[in-house]
Amino acid sequence: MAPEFVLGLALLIIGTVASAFPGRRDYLTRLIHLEIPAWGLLLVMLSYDEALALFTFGGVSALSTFIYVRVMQKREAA
Amino acid sequence: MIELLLCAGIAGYAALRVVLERNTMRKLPFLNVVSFAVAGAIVLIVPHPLAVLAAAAYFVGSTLESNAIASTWAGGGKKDE
Amino acid sequence: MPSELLEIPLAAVVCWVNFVTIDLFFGLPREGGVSGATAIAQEVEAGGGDLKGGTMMGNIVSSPDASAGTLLASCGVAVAGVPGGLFAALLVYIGNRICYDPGYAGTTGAVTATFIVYAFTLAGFSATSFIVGMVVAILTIQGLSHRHASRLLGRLWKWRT
Amino acid sequence: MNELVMAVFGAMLLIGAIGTVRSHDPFDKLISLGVLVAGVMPFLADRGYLDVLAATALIAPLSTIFILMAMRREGHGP
Repeated sequence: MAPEFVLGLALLIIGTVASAFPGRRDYLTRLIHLEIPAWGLLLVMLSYDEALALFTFGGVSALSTFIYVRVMQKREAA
Repeated sequence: MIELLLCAGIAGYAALRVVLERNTMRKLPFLNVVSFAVAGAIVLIVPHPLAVLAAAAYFVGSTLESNAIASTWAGGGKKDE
Repeated sequence: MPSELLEIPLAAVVCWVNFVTIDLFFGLPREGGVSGATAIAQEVEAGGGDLKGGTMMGNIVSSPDASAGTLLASCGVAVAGVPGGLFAALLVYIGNRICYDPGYAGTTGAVTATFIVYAFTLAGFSATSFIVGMVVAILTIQGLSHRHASRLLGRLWKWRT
Repeated sequence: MNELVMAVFGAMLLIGAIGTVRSHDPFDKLISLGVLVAGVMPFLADRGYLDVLAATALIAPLSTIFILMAMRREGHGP
């Protein structure tokens, strides 16, 4: 088994548990913890050699962070 | 081979220092050491002209990230006082 | 193997002298370029260091200066000779512009490092040992002890003015 | 890439992930996330995806800056 695959799965599990049960129940903490499984998924995709998937995922993960931040600011203001 | 091993060792040492340091702003120089070591390791792993571009992109991105973190920390501190 | 073990410390010393000289020449310890560099300097001073040396460390952190130029230029020389080094200098200039910096120190450091590393490769050194040498050099400044490194840089700055 | 070198970078990745989960201050979390990103990069270079590496390395600070925008809005001090 490729080391990228094992490390990616480890990151996915750590990040998912951390963003489901954060220390401070705060949307900012959850948002930062959500970055960890994103990188884990990138490593898992890397172990399957999918270049187009890597590109798309890199773009979408930054875009989704931006959308989450905007949505939460709107909800805080309302 | 010894060059790559030395780069990786320095990166691992600096990563440990980043996590163990208590003060937020004094973590950033260690993060800078990490990005130097990783940018060197990228070129040592793949000796290809595109690797220089990739290492420069990684280095500039990491520097921009530390710059943004430090500036926001300084601005946020002033706003609180 | 013994030649490599001798090459890397020598390359580290050459890189250290190159980037510290150029950073001091362009006056990086004088003031923080951005507010983040000033914040790092104040925290280093609070930890028992020197304010001027801390300012230089903060400037190294928050924009690519001569140390980044030396690293990327030696990478370029290792991969593609002198044109690679000059290409790396262009990349450092672009990176400096992204980080709101005039970019004189980084570009000058990259250009001088290109020719220094090229001269050493003519003398039989391998350019990859300069990459590791620069990593070791930045480790001595930023990575071992902030207190002692900032005091050393502050003493060098006082000696220069 | 050598197995020993790969083990060091894998350990660095896990150090970054655990440091992100364990630290309390949001700024400390973002700095540890930088260590995690640094640990991912050599694996991308090892597989030869230099274009993906350059794109990812420029996108990663963007998502950090988006999170910092939310933090500035909330007024998280030191």
